[in-house]
Amino acid sequence: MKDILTIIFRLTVACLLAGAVMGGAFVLTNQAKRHNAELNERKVMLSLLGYSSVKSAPASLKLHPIYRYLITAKGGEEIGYLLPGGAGEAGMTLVIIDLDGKFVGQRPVALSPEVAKEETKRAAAIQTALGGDGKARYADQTIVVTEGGQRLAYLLPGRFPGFKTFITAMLALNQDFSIRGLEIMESEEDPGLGGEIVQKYFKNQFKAKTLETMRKLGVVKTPLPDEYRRALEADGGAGSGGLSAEQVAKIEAEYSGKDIYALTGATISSRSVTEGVKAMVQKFVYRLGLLDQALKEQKIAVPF
Amino acid sequence: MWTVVACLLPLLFVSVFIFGIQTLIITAVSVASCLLVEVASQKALGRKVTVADGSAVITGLLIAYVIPPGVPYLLPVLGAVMAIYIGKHLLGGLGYNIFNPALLARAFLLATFPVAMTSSWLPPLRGMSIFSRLGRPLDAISTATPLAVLKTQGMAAVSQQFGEVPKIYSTFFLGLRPGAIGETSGLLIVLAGLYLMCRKYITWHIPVSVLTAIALLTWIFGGPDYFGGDPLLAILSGGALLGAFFMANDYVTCPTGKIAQLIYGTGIGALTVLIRLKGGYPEGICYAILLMNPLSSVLDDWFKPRRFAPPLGGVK
Amino acid sequence: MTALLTFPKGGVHPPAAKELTASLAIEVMPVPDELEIILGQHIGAPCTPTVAAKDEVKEGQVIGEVVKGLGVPLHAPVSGIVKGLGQSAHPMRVSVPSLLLATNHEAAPASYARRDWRQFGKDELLKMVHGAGIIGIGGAGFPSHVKLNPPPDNPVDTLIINGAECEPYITADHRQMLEASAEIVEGAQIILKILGIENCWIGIENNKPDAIAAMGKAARESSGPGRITVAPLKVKYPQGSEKQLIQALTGRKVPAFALPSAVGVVVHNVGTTKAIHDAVALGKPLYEKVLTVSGRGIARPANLLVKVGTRVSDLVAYLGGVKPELAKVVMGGPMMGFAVSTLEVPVTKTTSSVLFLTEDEIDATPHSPCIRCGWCIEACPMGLEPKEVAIHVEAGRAQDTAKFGVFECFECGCCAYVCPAKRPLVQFIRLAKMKAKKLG
Amino acid sequence: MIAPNYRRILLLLLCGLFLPMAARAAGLAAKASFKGTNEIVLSLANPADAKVLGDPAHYRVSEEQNPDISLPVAQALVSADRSTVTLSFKEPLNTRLTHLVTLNQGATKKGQAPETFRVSKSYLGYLLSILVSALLINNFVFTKYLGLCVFFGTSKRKDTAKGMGITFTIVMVVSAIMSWFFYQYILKPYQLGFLQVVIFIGLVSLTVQAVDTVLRKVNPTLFKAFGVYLVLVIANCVIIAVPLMLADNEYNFLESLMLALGAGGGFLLALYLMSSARERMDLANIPPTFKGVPIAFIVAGQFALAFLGFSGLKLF
Amino acid sequence: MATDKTSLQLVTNGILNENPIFRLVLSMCPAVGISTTVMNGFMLGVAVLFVQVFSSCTISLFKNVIHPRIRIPTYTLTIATWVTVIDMVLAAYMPVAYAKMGIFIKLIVAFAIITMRLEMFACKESVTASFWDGVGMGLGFMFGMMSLGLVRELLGQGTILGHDVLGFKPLLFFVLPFAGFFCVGLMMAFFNYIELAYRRAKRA
Repeated sequence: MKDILTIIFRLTVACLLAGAVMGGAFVLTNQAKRHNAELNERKVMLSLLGYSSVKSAPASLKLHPIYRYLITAKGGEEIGYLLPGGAGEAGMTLVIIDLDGKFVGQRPVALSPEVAKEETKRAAAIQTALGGDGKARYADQTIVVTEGGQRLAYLLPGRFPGFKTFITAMLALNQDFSIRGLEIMESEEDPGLGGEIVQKYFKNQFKAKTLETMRKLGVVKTPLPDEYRRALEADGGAGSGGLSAEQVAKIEAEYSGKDIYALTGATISSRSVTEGVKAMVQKFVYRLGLLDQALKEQKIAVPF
Repeated sequence: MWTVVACLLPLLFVSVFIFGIQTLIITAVSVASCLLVEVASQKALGRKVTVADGSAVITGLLIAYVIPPGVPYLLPVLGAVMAIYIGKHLLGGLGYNIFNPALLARAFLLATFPVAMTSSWLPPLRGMSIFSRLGRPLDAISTATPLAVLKTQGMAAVSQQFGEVPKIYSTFFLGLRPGAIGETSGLLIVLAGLYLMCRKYITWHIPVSVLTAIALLTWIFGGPDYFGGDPLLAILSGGALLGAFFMANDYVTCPTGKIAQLIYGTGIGALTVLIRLKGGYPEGICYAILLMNPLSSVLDDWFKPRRFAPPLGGVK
Repeated sequence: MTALLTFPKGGVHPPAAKELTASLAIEVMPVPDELEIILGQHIGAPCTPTVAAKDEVKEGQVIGEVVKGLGVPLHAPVSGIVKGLGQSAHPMRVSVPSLLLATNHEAAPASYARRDWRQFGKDELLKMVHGAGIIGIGGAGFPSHVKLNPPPDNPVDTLIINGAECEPYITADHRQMLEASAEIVEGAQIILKILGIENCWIGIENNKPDAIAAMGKAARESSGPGRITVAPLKVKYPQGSEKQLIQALTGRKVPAFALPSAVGVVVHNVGTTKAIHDAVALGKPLYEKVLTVSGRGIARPANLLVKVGTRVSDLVAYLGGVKPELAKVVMGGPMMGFAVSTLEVPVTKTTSSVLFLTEDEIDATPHSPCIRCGWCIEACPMGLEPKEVAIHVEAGRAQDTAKFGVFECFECGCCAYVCPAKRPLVQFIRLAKMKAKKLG
Repeated sequence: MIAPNYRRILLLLLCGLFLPMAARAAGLAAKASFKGTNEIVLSLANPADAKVLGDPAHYRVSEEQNPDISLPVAQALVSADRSTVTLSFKEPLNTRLTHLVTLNQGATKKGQAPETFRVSKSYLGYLLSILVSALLINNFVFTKYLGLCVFFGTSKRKDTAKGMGITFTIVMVVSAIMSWFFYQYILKPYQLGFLQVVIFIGLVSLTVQAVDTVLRKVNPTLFKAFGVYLVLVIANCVIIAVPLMLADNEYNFLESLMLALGAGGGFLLALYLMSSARERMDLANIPPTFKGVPIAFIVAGQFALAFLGFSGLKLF
Repeated sequence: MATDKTSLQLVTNGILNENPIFRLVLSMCPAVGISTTVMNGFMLGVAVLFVQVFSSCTISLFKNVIHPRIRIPTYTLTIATWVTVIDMVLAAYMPVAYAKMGIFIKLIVAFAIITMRLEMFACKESVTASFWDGVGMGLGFMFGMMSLGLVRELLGQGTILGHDVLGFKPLLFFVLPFAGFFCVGLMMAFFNYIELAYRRAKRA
């Protein structure tokens, strides 16, 4: 009996010690983890917008996230957009639009955009704002980029099915909804085949495609022309690949109306990405149109 | 074994007329490198050199028969190393390999050179000289196999490219379509297979069960509706015939018992259809055979031959 | 006749090659000057000589007795003088003890008078069979009186006379069935009487229609006990193997490691049946043997009646010598027999043939690794896996082969015959048996 | 003693290959289902006006996640008995997502509430696809490279492999379920995610201890057979990887069960195949430098090559 | 009982004689799964090194307090604790490398090598000896992972530590995940070969 008690006692002490060590490490690292993750995300976003360590982003550049929620209310489903601004300086606004695109209402949400980055707190604040009028489910997030108060671009994180599993990507659109850049964040495509979607010569093909082109963008299986490939790989970085920046721009412009050249041997992956990007753009444009209309009609002040 | 070689050769000659002299070169490279690797590995491992038994030649021929004829010459050489050295001699030499060496080589090449292995198909010459393709850049003439077209673009595109049913049957049966050497002429494969059967080198169990399973399952699941698939097309397209007659039947890697063989063949057929319809590759028989290979000793273990009579008092 | 009877699983069809001797009547070979009589002719303990050197013996006189254990006595094949004990070459073992006998050519041959065997009882008949030194001369060499006296807990209801003679080349039984059909039938009746049963089958492969006809005629004409039926069998090797023959004729399967009596059957070879007839009806002991000397390597193939103890070299001399193409001398059939390295091997009671084979008739290509084609499994009439045994033996794991049933193998050689890699599977199995026995 | 059970397991495995297809067939009986990628078939409980049904304007179709974006219906085809309607779309649908179809007859029939159909691939099929995926497509040993130490350690003999595989599967399922409960009801609500590793490994040890105690009492023979493997189970990465994956993917209870079963079964399968291959290799003349573990790795690599055949396989 | 080996011997023992990967054939999952680059090998090596050293020291420190009947659970708890700590640190400060190694960091908890060293060595020896033994084992693991990574990265991508060395990509095969099996098998055989040759030379 005494033996067992000793064991229990020592095990408890050991567990407590271990718990303390882990808890301490958690407290110490968690903040850093979040911070680093944010930094990383911001870096990707900026590079998509065309900024790098060489060409740093101007101070007037601001990123405004819009969080989209699905709201199950009595009358059916509605869409809620959580926007910065509107109600007050520190607060945010939930703009509710019904499925047919009609404005339903707006609610002030007591939440600062900084705190809104934490999903749990954001969800709680929205639920409070809605009261008993419905239940909100987080859908996705888009980011409006402004420079000096003017809309510059949009950043769309997205996820779509690839050849094997899902592909996570981030898409940057210009103000006119032409594509500014595409970054593949995560994918598990076959190395050497579909895995090549992360290569510049593939993903840069989407650059500068206009909304019109996007709507009927297809995939062709003809080989990628050599000069186009070089231009794509140069990626605006002048001088590389023996092409000057002007030449690159010229070639890219020349091909901007064309379909996407599929990766050799990975037509399915290529098509998945194309379809995924297309769907992302179309949905976003449709939704932003409705949202902008609502904002304008209701005269809701937003920082973008 | 030389009989099997002889049965495989007509296919090569026909393919030269269909695709050009390219196929002959790639086959020669493949066979030569297999022979070389065989000699080298047997020398290196201090074994008796037995190239004369023809097994390396068969492997060489089969490697060349299952890869696209337009691939760079390095590929069959590397395939030979994988097949003969890693796949066969490291495991103890002839008779001890667990996987079919030629198919192992193909799977290896497909993983290592995905682009070359999926896009170096040659279209039939249709009246051009058999030498006309020498020295021409490949991507200018490469094309897709019917199964790849079917997978990526659907049946309508296949009909458009290769002809309508039933004309497409005869086209495929005679081999006038892009594909590996061994996939082309169904007619010759069937003839060679029947010859081997008559000579009792192979039995009907594996080929029949493989093809039946492929046809049946394609018929049920392969079409837009249930029971709407085209079983004949499924057998004639791709490497189903070569696989059923020459690969699945490989003595070393297939089970010996008849019941085991039937299950094994059915398994190959089912996996082939599964990969073709649901998988990531247009053609599944290569992987289907590889996947069933390790099962063959298990199946043999489960379906042991019936002893004449057990000893009185039961087996201890 | 619709389908011919046969056993269902396995078996092979080697070229019969019986045409060399099938039409040649049995000729009596002159007695050579010296005989070498191996003391251990049968399964069981070898005989102990009852004569000493320089003793004079008469034809048919007992010269060896089994002191302890299972066995039958040995008789002098000819009259002559015992030269002494020697060592003889033996087809299976390296050398075995034997008696040397110098023939006395002047002595009159023994004569035997016919007697009415029907008057004797079972025990007397058995004693006669034992005393005449009868063993299964088809090849096994199992003392016949033991077979004829099955244990009481397994009642026997059927006698099978084995005239299948499925091994290629051999025609000794064939000729005996033609030339001594009445004696064989009578022998079968003797056995039926000893066993106290009625039912008897004579199984003959269908490639010997004349033998089937002759035996059928003899069986119909015979008077006396028993129902004797001649059954034509499908030509398939090893039809003449005891277990396969029993299955073909009765559908019964003899369990592994058991005797035919376990399923109520007794099997005797036609040669043995003839010998039993001679022993019982004439009182003549077993010291002569009909054998086939054949193959394309001998000048004159023949069916010979020879004395037990005759050397192969004497046979060769009598038949005009060997041809230069000779490659291999085999005692017994080509499937199950043993190659001999010397011609100084004496004929024993169980020798059914001596074959002189040329290069064409044997395949001397070296064997290659097993490719697991499974043909041996197809061919094995016992449902075993010869390839696994061979692979295990090659890997030095002979002790593990018992689970593949090596001890059920009777070495018919079907597996080796069909093996495309020419692997000596029977040798592998013999090795496996030896090692597994030693270690198990 | 247990051999016949294994035969049954294999048959089940083979059936497993066909079951998904059968499950798809079962989906046809549902109220609404996909047909191909461009059509949705609705089965109506009570026949309605063909004119209303045939008008695309009465339908609103959207993905469940994106209810605000309605997908234009190109054509609505009503069957003769008015019990089914086939909606066709210009753009292919993403059939992996659940779709909502709302039929609004309100315009003509007053008082009739809009009828909503949920269109999705069958849940049973989804569960099965998790199982088959863990079992074959993403086999933990051959395509995820987990559990290798134990895999190579216990695959020398078939009996050991069987014992290990079965013990492992049992412990796997029990501990995964416990882990799932712990994660869903304790770790997640209280934000103790960082304790995952400790809790999961603790639960595994607990399960092992429990199985040990129960087996010892209930079935000593079985304990003798499997007891030795219990300790090894803890040192197997798969056993801790599965709970971690459950936590990462937020699987529900049934899905977790399927994943655990698949992982365990996949490990058993891999072990069994490998052990039969290694028993065969025992008899082979393997070069001395490769004897033992190196050759086992090479063979495992060949297995992995064969398992590449499953890559990209999508059952549903 | 205290070991009479010096710290250097303890370290080299882990790297050579009892190399966890090539000799003891333990912790093979990452050796196959993520040994595609030198950097991966190094990162996981560092993680294992830390876990091994910390766990060894902890157990060695508390060896007199640990009740023998709860020995194994205590080891598990210790390892799990340190793995969690390392996991959190890496996730916080090296998110990119952490993402590459995926689940393998957490799986260190199931590495047989660590438990084995605790059971065989740390629970009997002094803290210093355990420290050096832990360092040796960790370095041995790191060495194994890095040499595998070197071969695979050089032959697969033509680079070393991300720097282009060959200027071309010899064979994609080596960076493919499943090729890990072949690489480990061939490298083991290679080391066996060296050892056999060495022994033969010594005897001659």
